[in-house]
Amino acid sequence: MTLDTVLVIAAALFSVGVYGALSQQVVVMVMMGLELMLNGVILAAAGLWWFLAPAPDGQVLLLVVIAAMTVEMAMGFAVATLLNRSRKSDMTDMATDLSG
Amino acid sequence: MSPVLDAVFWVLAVISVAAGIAVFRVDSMARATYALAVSFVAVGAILLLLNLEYIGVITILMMVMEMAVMAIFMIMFMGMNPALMPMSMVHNKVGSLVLALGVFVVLAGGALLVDWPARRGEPAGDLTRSLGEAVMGSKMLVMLTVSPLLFATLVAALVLATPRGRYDRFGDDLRAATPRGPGEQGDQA
Amino acid sequence: MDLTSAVARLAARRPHVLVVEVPGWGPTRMTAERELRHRGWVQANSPAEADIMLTCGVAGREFSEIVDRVWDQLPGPRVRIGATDPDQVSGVLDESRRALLDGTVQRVDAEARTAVAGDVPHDPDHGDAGHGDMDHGDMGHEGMDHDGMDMPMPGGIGLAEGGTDRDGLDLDVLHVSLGPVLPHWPAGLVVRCSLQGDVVTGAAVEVLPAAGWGPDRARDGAGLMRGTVRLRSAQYCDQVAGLLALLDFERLSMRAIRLRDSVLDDAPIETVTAEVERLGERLRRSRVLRWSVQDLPGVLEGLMALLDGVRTALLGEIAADTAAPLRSPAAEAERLEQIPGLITGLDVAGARLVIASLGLDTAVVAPEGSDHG
Amino acid sequence: MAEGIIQVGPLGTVTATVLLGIVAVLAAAFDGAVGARLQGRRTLSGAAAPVWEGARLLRQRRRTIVAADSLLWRIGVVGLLVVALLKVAVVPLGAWTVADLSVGVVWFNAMDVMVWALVWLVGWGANSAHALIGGYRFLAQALSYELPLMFALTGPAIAAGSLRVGDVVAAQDELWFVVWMPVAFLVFCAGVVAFSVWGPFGAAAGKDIAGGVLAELSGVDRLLLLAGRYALLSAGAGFAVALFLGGGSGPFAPSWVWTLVKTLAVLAALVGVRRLLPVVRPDRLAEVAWIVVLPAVLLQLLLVSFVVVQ
Repeated sequence: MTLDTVLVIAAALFSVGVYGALSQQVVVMVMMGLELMLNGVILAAAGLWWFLAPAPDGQVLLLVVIAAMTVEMAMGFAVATLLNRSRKSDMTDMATDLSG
Repeated sequence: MSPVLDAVFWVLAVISVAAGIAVFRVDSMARATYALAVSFVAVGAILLLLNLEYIGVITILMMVMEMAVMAIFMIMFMGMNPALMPMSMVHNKVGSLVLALGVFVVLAGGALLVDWPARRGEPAGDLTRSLGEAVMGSKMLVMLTVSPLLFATLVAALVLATPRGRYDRFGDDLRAATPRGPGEQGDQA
Repeated sequence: MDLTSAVARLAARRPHVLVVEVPGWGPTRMTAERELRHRGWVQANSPAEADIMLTCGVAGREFSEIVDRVWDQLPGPRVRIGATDPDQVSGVLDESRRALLDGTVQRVDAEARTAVAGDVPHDPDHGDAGHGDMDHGDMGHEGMDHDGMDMPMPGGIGLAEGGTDRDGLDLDVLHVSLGPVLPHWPAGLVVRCSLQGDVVTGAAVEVLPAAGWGPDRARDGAGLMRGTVRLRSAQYCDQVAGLLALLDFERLSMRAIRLRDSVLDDAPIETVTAEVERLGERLRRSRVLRWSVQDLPGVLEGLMALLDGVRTALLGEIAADTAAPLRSPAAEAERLEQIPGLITGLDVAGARLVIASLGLDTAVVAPEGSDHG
Repeated sequence: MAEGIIQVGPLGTVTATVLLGIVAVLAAAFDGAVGARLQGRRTLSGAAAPVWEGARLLRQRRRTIVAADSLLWRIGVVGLLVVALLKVAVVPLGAWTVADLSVGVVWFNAMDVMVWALVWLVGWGANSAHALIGGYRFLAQALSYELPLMFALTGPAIAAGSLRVGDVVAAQDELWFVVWMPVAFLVFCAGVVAFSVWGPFGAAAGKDIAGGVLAELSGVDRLLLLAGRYALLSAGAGFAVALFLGGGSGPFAPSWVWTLVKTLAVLAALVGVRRLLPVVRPDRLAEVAWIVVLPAVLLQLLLVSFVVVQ
């Protein structure tokens, strides 16, 4: 386990997430893609922190990423619910216009 | 790093990536969601290897909880049978794949090619305590920003997702003894 | 081989029995329950849990088919027995235990099942009516055929369809039958529910008839019970116990069950009424009980009315009125018709409590092929 | 590493597993005995129930169900036992512990969140409406109990100034935390009962839905799930002893004896509560949990923080 390997794994997770976020049609699946990207970010941040500068403050960044994930999920669920209620649809393709 | 821990790391790394890929490959929404949960648990375990005990355990805790709830949303909102049904709900598959591969090449190439500097500083003896001190000390402003943000998210999400306010449930003067359920008589008034 | 038989002997010490009651055979079922309790055997909640299936009474055609399907869901080793009279119960239970231990019988049964399973690839209707597995019968899923996708259906199961729901979320509708084989459930009752999540959005009610009048009906069919009013009283008591058991309030439900058994055992009326009094006081005082059914109108009142029925019926005995009238079939049919209106909008837990608090008597429903409406 | 805490090696892990098994069987025997008394049978015949039930389920066949998601189903079934074991790993027995994690309290919490996923998977995998309703019920219940439980765990951690279970035990040398954190203790115990799908919080396995998540389980699968429930109760009782009841402290006997005695006492209370109280429907629970219990625990935390700062 070196910094390089950790970062490569993180890059792989991030890329899988990119694929999911771009290719999926369903809102919740897109959210799963975003989650996976953030998963990669967490791993990369942790690797960089441990192998480069293990100062106490660095961990705060990870907490912030986790908090960001929570916010993303909560809003994602809310938007998915709203979309479902108003459009009877959970597809991103059908929610491209701005009309209610 | 001992060879045992190294092996553990590789196993976890493979699990996390494989589970991540499985998310978009399996046919069942329940399986997709829990594959993502497995990916998170594996990354959480890698964090434990990196001595980030608190963050690692918190990641596992939060993500399993989140995926348990997410599974419900998946089943509620996906316009498909949640059973083991072959499903293909993608658009622009090839483009996404190319782009994702490109991202991987750039990031992984960068990670391997960049000449990373030597390690500066030593980790504190008790990382969890040092994290707590950072949060409550020098980095307090960060947390002060994050907490109202989380609160605002809660409120905003509720406003977005709930079609009815408490006046709908408890009557005009909030006097009703028991809240009216959604869709019950008088709900639309 | 010795180990196997040793395990089998231990296993047969405490078999789980799935008791199926046919409308009209309440006394047989109550006797069976008491017998199980004395033996320390366990009453199963679902066919998957059971080793023995005991059918009390003679089921009509449709009911029999369902019972057959439930029988298929017993994992085995398994034994199927029936009793049509309270006196038979003890005997058939002894017999069932012997059959459960009989290696040859069980082997033959297991082999027969494998053979059948090999012939019929899949039974898509897999036990749906029995104890309410998902009814995937709705094959009309035009809405899903977009993009020319022709999706294979795993196990031949169709897709659930969406439908308007109370939260406006267009959730999938599941069609689930509650009953007729369900613990603490009126005999033969089937409530076909449309569920979204676990909220009942629609229901249709039916009682699956027996193949003939039960032994506790007068042979003239005039709506009179055979024997004493004790059975009537015990039945009320049984319904009190059932409602408490649904709440999993075991300390009190067990008291009601013991009371029921003492009624059946011809305990002196004073003893019984005193215990009814005490139990009623206990129930009235229980704040946790009141709180837990607070949001379900009529449940607590129904429970108290049922408890009152225990005493009222017994007072009839004092008046030497040995043939207590049953409820009229018409009145019972009316109560059945109310059920959909009462349970729509409740979740399954609430619906079960409401139905239990009605104290239905399905025994008055005419059996198959009889002229009495 | 906390003072006086000895981490034991692989052999200790085996011992912990065996011990958890014994305690769980005792819990099942106690439950059977109470049930037998209530039914008016001999207590001893009830106490033997786990043996007979175990033999019965070992003999019974497993079921295969059309279109069941067997993989997820089996993960859920086996998972509860595994999670209970992982919980016990941070519970000290006297001076010994399998893993003296610096974040032991959070670890326990993370493991009980795992139960969310596992119970739902058991309900989901069976492809049966009753089981699925059971799974949904559990998640609805989890949303009510988890937050109070988390805050109840926070109390002892604040008082001890550490998330290490060994430190929490050591901090109770003079006064057990249960004395000045009664609310947190009670809420924690309720949380244990809730994540074990037990008694008043057993709606997910309720009689009204033919056993709910248990409805379709037979044979070894059922045995594992039932054992998992008792193991979760046992692990929770053990953790309550470490967090609130001073761990192994006590006169005359060695500390491991005291840990066991206290654990069994708490466990008996948790098991017994099943017969005393009716089941709480999750929608009824939500109101109480968020409006009454959560503020009560927060007040308790405020009190604890005051005392610690003083």
